[in-house]
Amino acid sequence: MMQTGIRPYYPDYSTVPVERQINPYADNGGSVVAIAGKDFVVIGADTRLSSGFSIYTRNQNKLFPLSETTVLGCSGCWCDTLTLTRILKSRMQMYHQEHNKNMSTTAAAQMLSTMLYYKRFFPYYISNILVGLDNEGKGCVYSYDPVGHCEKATYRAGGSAGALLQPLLDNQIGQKNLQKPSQEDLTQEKALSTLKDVFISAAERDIYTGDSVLIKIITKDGTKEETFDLRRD
Amino acid sequence: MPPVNTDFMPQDGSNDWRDAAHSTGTSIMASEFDGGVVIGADSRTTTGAYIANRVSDKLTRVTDHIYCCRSGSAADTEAIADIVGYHLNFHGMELGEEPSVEVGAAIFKELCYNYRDSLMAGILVAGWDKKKGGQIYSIPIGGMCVRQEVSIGGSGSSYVYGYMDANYKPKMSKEDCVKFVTNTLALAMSRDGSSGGVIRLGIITEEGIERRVVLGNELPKFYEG
Amino acid sequence: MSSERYSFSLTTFSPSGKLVQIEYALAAVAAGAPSVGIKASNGVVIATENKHKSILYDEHSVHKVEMITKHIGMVYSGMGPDYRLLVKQARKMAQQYYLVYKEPIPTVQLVQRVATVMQEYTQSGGVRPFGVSLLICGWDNNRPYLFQCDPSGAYFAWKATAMGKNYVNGKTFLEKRYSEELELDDAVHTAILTLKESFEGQMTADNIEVGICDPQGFRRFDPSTVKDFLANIP
Amino acid sequence: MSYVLCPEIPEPGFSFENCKRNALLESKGFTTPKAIKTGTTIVGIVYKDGVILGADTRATEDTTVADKNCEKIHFLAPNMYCCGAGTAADTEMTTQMVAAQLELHKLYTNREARVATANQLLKQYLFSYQGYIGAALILGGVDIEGPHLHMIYPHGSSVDLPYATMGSGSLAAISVFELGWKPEMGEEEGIQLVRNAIAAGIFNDLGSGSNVDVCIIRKGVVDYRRTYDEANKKGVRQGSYKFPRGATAVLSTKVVDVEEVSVTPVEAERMDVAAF
Amino acid sequence: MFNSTHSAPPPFWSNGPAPGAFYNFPGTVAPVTNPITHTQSPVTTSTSIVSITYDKGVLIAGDLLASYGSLARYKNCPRVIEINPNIIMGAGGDYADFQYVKSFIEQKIIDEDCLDDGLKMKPKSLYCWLTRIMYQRRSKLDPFWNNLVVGGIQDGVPFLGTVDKLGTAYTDKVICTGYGAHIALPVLRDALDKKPNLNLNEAKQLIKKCMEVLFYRDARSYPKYQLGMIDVDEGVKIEGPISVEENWNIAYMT
Amino acid sequence: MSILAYNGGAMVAMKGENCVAIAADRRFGIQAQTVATNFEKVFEMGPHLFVGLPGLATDTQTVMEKLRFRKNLYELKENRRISPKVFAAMISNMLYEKRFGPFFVEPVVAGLAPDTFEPYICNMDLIGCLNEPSDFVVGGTASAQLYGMCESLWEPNLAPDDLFETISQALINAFDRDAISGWGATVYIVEKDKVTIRNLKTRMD
Repeated sequence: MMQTGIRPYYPDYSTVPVERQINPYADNGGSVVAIAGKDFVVIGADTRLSSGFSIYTRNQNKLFPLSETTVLGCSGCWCDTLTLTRILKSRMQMYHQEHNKNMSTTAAAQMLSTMLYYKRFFPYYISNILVGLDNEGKGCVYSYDPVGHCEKATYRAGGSAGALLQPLLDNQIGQKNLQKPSQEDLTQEKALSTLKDVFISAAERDIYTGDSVLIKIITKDGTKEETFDLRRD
Repeated sequence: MPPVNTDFMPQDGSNDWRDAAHSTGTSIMASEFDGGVVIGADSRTTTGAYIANRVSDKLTRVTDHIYCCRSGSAADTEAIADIVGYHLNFHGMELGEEPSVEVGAAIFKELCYNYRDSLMAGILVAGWDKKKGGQIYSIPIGGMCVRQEVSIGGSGSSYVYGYMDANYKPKMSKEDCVKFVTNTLALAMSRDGSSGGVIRLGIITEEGIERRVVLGNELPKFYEG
Repeated sequence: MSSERYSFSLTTFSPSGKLVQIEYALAAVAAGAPSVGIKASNGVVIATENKHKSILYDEHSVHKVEMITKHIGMVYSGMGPDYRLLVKQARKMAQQYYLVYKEPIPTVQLVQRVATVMQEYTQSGGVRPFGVSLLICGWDNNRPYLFQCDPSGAYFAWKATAMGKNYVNGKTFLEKRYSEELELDDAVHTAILTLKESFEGQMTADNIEVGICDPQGFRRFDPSTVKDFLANIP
Repeated sequence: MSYVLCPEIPEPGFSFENCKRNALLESKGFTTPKAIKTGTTIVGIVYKDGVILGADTRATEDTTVADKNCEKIHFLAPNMYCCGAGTAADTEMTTQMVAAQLELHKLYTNREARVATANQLLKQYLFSYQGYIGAALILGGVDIEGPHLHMIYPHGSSVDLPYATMGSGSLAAISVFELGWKPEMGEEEGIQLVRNAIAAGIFNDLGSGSNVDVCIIRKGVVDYRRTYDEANKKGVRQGSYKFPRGATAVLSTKVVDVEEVSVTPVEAERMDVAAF
Repeated sequence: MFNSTHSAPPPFWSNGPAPGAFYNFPGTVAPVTNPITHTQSPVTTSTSIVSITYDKGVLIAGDLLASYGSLARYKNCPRVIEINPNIIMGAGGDYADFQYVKSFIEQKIIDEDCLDDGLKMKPKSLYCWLTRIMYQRRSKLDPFWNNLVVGGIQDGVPFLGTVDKLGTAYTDKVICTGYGAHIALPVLRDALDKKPNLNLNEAKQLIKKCMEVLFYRDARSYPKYQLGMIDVDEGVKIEGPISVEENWNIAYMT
Repeated sequence: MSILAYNGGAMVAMKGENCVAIAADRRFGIQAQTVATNFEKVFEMGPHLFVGLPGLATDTQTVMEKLRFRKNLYELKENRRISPKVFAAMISNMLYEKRFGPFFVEPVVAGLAPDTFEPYICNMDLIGCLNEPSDFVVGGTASAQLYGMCESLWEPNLAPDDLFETISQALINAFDRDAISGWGATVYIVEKDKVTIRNLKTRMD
């Protein structure tokens, strides 16, 4: 039956301190979009760190370069992200010291999957997208769920505006549902302009996406960085 | 809407203002003196730990000679005071003279008692009438009613019972009584987080009410340790 | 007020098939102060006689010409108290319409609803028909409207009409004077002249009331405006 | 009886027909969806000549923006406006209902409505629903007694203040007022202060956003500046997303021609009143 | 097959889904409630911390009150402290946890002094170290119920960072915790937007205004506060108690 | 799981140049099971007036009947076509009447005004909070996806045929990313002189 007589909540009349069950997780928002081409991959993440209805900071980098050809984008619970990326970097460094070479993107992708599954029953509450150039120099995008399920794709949107943007990438990049899909390869300019446009749409409708976008463009001759302003409300 | 605490909200106590009800928190007091009563209240209403109104007036007129000090839910106490005001207005016309303080208190009690499980209101009814002079009736949550020479209420009162008991003297002069009420409230406001702001005073005698305000920075100071 | 309400209707058919209560109601209307309404090309005017039995009356405190909404006005002939009840219900129905449709109520819709109310009082137990006929003027759908509601619940759309005492002469006077191209100002003059036909004594701004409805909506003339119109009547 | 003839005159008050069914569904684990909330920053101040109200224009469905330019300053009477925060439908419908009641009240009394009347109508209505109607309102207006500003909470309490802020952005806005408000402020200065308070809410609170609406009410004059400051514009997209015709696969097409079937308005003919 | 009895069709196998119903993966519908080893709750708490960087340093302010629920119990509890000549720290939340955190930081400073290698811990390393500790305690579901704000000079450049009880850490030019995040932050951000590089005096004025507004609107605040300052040239200074200037004239206007 | 997701469904309406478009999927399902793929969710309420009622299927049909009843009475009594704006107000009032026991539908209205043929679209939450944007409105379980699609694809003053392509692509790509809506789509393009109804070829999985 409908709860009748719900007592409104008067904290100041419960003078004795109130016991609160701690929730180990927090949703700090943010979105990540990654698009891969023949010989490049672009990844962008918004720089707004928020909690509840307030903004912690407008300028938080959520893209973590793991090696020259690999970058990880994270959004979700920021305390988990800080911890996961630190462990990842140390693992990459140990690998470098043991093998005297950088870990390849595919190796890093597999490692991340195992690291996430390692905490299967107290997961890192993060939506990860790992991008890089694979051994043949082709762009690749790996997306993960919080417990390590890994999927390889050419484009992916994740984080709080993931649901908004994924169908858009399907249509514009994946050319889905078009009778005459364009055959030619995706150019770097098109990928970049699409990425910026989708973030504009995300900032319109998702309250956790905004302020600005940090974009990294990875090609065989290294990583270029770009920023791009969004709405600040 | 009933309090719905969206779970993604950080639990660091700084978000309780979103769904807490508007409460008068409060330190209220009334004290008899030779010739009438002095009533006083702080001026802070809160939603959670956020101060919704830092200069609110909790001394509410019911008739020219009967006032009430409100504590508890702001909505409940405002509604009750309006209803009692209406009844006393009506009663006054039938009587052809001002209603007595006791009748006012009785109507407050009727409402607070009959709706005791859906109200959160602690009210002090104070006033002057020519039959019994200055009177104070305390009607706490639950709806009982008892006459008192001096009475305090609201969340801030628990900190100043000692001071009140130690310093109350019957048949005080008007200015002594004002001083006594001001000190008591200032002490309560300094210790209770839900009370603060300015002290609003009312001195009700045969001539009616004289209102005063003691500003926040002019409150009497005590031990600040 | 504890009397048990009559369950049977006081308005019943006579052997000849008439509802006499309604006849009597119409008679009460015909005995009432005269009112007139004229629909001009760019507006509608309604006017009524508002005589006071003694000079002690404070003329301009109680009005017969009433606003129902910004674009609809009403006047009556017959019994004042009945009128006030219908005004109250009409105003409420207009507001309820706006709450549901967010559009001002079309005049014809208000008239139908008022007529329905009046009809209910001819077919319900323990009540008598209203002793008033209403003149309802309005501007909507980019055109003026003038309607009459009778105690029977019947309503008619008029170009011009008169009711109350001496309405027959009033109507014949209007039939002679009315033309499709009449402008609002001329219509006001005609209305006042129609009232003048059966007016005993000196017509002043204190003993008649005039209201007009034009694209800007309905408003009641204040006494000074009525005085101006009276001034240039021959 | 008249409800059958013209059903749009609703039975008075709310209908609770579906409550039993909805409770059953809820017990089966299907949560009732949340109505659109206006995260909202609404403010009001009293200044030299009257009151100035301000509001943002974002309505949110949890964390998605449902309406980017919704109107939160509602008309109550020619001399009175009311900003609403909380459940969007509640603020809209409550203010409309009271606006209708004030209009009727004005017709009866032939006087301009008073702010205190609207305040009492609103607070008693909300109190009777014990907070279940989630409308938090800032009511501002100028009547015969001068300018008034009231804050009304969903549970039915109301406060009369020289400046007030409500909604999820109210804390951001109150700091602007506490530091900037002065008694007897000039109009331009007042408008700027209101604009800054709303901007503080828009940029710091995720529940508020888009534009600033301002409404200045003076004795007999209302200046409602919808979109007074378009604080946020949509980014300019680089690509064009127009599809070539024939891009979408179609199974079947049916064209219904709508000839000019305009309804000829029939004159309201005379009722058949042979008997009279 | 689809029986139309009024109640939902009984699930075919004990924990499988009814036909058409989604299989509810554990952990998605209700978070797995792992055994609650020991959960914490704040007892004596202090309220907001307000901090801002200016051209040559960092200011951190916090009032002197420790509240026991709504009782303003202890009115002389400093919570802006000097860690070493490069670092100052402010803390909000549970005061007992803060005292324990303070003690193990001081122990670390002592150990560092014993090394006597002339190196002094810098703010960023303390900030990083504290983040790891807070996260570790959060992962044991036994958190330090605090917001720690670390300010200092990192290689000649003002540094300001914060970490909360979950281990969420970030740096910014202006940081406020608790009610300060809702009330003081908008004021400071607006000032910074207008003038990105504030000098000491402007920063002090801003802090003064924020503490005034916080006293007006936060029911757990107190009109006496400490102002910690760390400056490239003048080093560390913890001023206090500073009184808030109160203006209650609007009491005459309602 | 929200009651609005019991049957699934997606709906979108857009404004074009002197025309409006409204499109909906055709699935009827009980939670994850698809039962029918020809379920009408958009109903014609006038030559230039359409209403879509995504949400709980039983309420979709009940509310449609109640609306048609009130609309017919209105048109008979007032002797004129109901305008979309007034129709929207009527729905909003009807839903708010059930404030504490609501119908689980989130109506989407699209139409041209009967006299000026001015395009009008709007949507409402389940208790009738009206939202009248100038670009597009979305409804149903794929509303997040639809917001993302429409926010990028829509541009002002699209001709009827371009509007058709835009709304179709927005709807199909959106409900392809939603497990419980899709299985075919119907698109109505409403212009002054004609209404074009097209069924789209989509994935049926």
